[in-house]
Amino acid sequence: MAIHSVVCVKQVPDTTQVRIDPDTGSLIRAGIPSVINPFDLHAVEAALRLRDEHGGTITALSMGPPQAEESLRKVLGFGVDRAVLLTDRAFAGADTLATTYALAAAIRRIAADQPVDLVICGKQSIDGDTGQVGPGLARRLDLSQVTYICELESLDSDAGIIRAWRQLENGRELLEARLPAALTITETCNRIRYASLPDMIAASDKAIETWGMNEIEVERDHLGLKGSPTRVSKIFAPPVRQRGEIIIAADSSPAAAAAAVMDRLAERGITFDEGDG
Amino acid sequence: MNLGDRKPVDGNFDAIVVGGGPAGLSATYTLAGGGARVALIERGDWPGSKNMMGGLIFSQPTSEVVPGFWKQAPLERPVTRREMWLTTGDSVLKAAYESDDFGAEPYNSFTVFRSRFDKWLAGEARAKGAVIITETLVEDLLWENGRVVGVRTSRPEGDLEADAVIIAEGVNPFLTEKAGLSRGVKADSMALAVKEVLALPKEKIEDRFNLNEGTGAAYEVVGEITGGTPGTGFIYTNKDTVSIGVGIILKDLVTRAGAAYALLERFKAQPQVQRLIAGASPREYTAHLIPEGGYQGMPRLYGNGVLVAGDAASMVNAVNTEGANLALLSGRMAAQTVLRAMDCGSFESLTLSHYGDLLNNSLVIKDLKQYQKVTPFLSSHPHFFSLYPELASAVLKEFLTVDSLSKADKLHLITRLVRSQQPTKKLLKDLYDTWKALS
Amino acid sequence: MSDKDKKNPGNLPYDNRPWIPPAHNVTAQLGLVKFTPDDTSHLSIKDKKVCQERCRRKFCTHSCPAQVYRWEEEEQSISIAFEGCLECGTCRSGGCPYDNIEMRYPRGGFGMQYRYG
Amino acid sequence: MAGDVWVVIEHEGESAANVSWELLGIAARLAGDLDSQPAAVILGDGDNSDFLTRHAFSYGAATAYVAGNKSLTPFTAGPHSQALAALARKYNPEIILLGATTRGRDLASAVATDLETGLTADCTELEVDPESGLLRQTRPAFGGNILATIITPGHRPQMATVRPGVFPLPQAAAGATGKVVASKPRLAKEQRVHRLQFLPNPEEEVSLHGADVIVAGGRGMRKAKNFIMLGDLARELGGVVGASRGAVDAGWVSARHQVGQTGQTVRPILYIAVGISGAIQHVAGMQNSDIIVAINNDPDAPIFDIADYGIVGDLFELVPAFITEIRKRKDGAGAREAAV
Repeated sequence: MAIHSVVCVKQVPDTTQVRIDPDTGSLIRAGIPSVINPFDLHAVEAALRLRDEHGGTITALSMGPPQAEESLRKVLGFGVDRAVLLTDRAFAGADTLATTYALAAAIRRIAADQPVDLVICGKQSIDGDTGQVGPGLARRLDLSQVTYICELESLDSDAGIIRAWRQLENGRELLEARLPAALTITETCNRIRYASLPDMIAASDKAIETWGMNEIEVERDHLGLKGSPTRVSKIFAPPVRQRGEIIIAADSSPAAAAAAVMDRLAERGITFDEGDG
Repeated sequence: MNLGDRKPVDGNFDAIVVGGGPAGLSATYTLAGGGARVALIERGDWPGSKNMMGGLIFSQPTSEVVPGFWKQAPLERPVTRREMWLTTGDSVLKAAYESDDFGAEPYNSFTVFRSRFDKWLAGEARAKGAVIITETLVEDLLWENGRVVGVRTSRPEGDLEADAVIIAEGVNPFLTEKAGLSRGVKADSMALAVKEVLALPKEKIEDRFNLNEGTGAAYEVVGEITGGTPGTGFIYTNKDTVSIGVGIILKDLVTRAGAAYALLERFKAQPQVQRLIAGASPREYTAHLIPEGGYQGMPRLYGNGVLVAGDAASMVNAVNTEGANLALLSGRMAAQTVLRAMDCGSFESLTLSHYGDLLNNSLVIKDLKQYQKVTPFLSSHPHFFSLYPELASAVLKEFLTVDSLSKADKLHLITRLVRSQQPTKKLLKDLYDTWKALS
Repeated sequence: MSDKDKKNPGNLPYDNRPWIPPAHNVTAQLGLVKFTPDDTSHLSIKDKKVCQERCRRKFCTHSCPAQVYRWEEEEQSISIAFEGCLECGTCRSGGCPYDNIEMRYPRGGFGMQYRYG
Repeated sequence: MAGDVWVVIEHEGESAANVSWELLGIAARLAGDLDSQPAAVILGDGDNSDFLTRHAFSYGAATAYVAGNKSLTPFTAGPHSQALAALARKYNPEIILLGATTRGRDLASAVATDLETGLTADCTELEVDPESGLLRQTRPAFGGNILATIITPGHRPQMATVRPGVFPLPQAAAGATGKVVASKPRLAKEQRVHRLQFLPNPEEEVSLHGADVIVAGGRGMRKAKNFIMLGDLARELGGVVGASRGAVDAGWVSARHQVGQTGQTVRPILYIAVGISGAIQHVAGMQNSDIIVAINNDPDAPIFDIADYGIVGDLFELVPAFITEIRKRKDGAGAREAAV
């Protein structure tokens, strides 16, 4: 049985490049490039591997401003079959609850064309860092929920069963889930492939479907900021620790510098002279 | 060449352009605009992400490629004042040319960030129908019967064929060498430029550089930019950042076992400079080579099925910071040549020699030929600008105004200008020497 | 370019005093650039012996604007921190006067990324 | 009186995650401000809840909601979210807190969706706004570059997850008791997700979380081999080796060692940052350490801005110097003991 996967991808500011203005303490957003959320690329890869093995199709779905088309085009370059961009001013300001509301409606429409077996997301986005969209979609669409997958063990497409390992703090567990399922994928789950040139060329001509709120079945009140229970009440720079004592090793010697620091630690009650402690 | 098991992708491309810098993008835009099916292959995440320049683009050549570009392109500031600082030892001689005309259409020049400008230009090329392939390194050329027929990339199934390949790979001419066109790279013809982008509030920039709101300044510093070391420095104003950098001939750098960033630190610490950038916080550090071999350093510019444009073709006017201009224009001419070749149905060297004709008749080559005679800097004439300020202004205006006149034509113009003011013999000599050095 | 020229581009009068480490370092500056390093290095030393026996000054440790190269006294070799390479090409264009550094570009999509440029 | 402040106790049999007890401490504070009660929620098969209930009371819970059903063991998100949502609908808590662990985040997201309420992940600070009575939930955003305070004005419960190690473990009061509210939720017999196997982490795994001393290396280490000397130093100090994202990305150490926004948040007594420039992503994960020592050859490295003691110098000289110095001190102490 061929598998139809919907992969959710988000275009995010590259937070590794975000800087704080030391004078104003504000976020420097200017010039921060937008990238595909890196975890979502692992989700795409997971879908591609399942398709390699079992056949089927992959639909990429994103919600964001029109520029998010860039990310979808990159995903198409990996050989994804179809791409849908949810874009509408009504979606703006959505928290994760309002986001999953709109995404779920879009997935229902995609499923109307072709039944969906898997909804695959990255474990979290690097800008929001919440990890709430995958589980949220599982609940809204009544899918089996398997999150933080570190290894996809097997898929029995005929029986409609998927097995996956997920990483916990104290170990890892193997879960078995009935399809349709919602999966979230961690970076250790796979290595992202190097897309082939023909796929990349083909992607540049492929159409990206753009849906607004009128293209999906939604109520205006549940969308965007209006449909979001949370509000950001304040944004501020993290408090900074005070700069301490700086020792220039070249002024004395490495040994003297090390001894000086060990003395300071001893003054604060931290010693390591109790044998092999 | 035996392609082995790798079956080249037949994307039915008329042309492949290697490299998403000013030369490659100008070529791609022109080809797509001319109805060719063209693929641009760029190794960075987006065209521009690997690119670096001081930060000045000129209106005239850019609008030859994209008319009225200033209406949409991501620009920093239109430059209304250019200053030239001549430094010898502790002293600095400054000459400024300021024009409000430069702040209005069609403008003279803008400060830009390559990473953003090139991304925009790639978008324009895509809108014209070009295929833009990023994150893909071209490793080699494909040959058939002594003719370039495509490129080999590092991607799976990564061979791609086309009738013509325009190499716009930038200053490190890997492919140009593989095409057998390069004459090799010499340390005395390469300059290393390092630059920092420093954040400074708009108002501070306008105040310190004495600018009207929204307009910009470009300072070129030549001579001994730091104690005893020859090099060039530059300071450009952007919207809310200042670009500051130094360039030094690699040979000089290596001979002295020096470090370019150390030079930049010393340049920044000079009181004249420090005043401008005090309190600014760093945003980016970049390094790039500039091919300063000029006309002498140019490779063969075309072969069977292949053309070379921009930095890869050593098309840089070292003194006047005009690499991007020449890149844009040469890329455009390479594209025009390919469009013509498409009409003829032949992509042999003979047909592509049209590229050479276009270049030779343009200011690109005229200027580069002029620069063959460049002598080391005009430190022997430090009095020039101070003695003849009015003339200096006129000279600077002509020198700094980039238009379709080649530098040789301008020399005539300036000579007439100077004569009309009944100069002394000495002045003429000074002027002439200065021109030899500056142009 | 003849073989002789290649080994000694520009016929430099070398400063061949013993190596001293660079006085400045560019760690903070490099922190402003985004790097996506590939698994393998795109830079390599062609012949270790040249670094050990011919190049006293260790020119690359000074000429490289990203301080990719560092002389490891203990191992008597140049170590290459290719992850922080700015891909300028200095090392292949005379930055190593012995032309002893092999430089390629990293695979597409890897290496440095400028957001201003 | 406002509804209770709930903490969902994450457990595997009788063994609970420390973060759950950490949260009871903060729940008690919030409940105090709201004039309500802290409560523990224990979802399981109902067999071994006594032990957990006792612990919950000792860490400050006034009430323990114990829901027992075979489908709740082992943990899977589906039945747990159904059971928790049902309890919340019935008892209307003001706030529900969970650990920001794999399971905690998994469960919280599902329940918040079911209850159509707001959820704030990975909070580092929680407080009650004295005027509105709203829970002010502060969390890092944009890769730790900024902190955002989130509120949930019109929906209840207000839900948050909190990273382990952010709040201290409260003092346990042995013998404390409270009210037990037991229930047997009705859940579908056929569950769609089953756990087939659990493999605990190997014993020798590095455990950054809970380590008293962490010696962490960054890009300045230059190569994998050089992490050996960090291991030596860590051993001398009775600590473990950590790493910045740069060192992990370069492949010098495994991701398990990674400290920072995308790695682990740690709060050791002593954190030694070696060759780490101090990018915000890293700092976000270690700034709560008691004492930070930084070794870097760049005097302008941002790590020095947060270090209690910074040494500007060559780490390849300084790390061996530290090892020598510590050994010398141990020998000195050993000699003194021998003399006594």
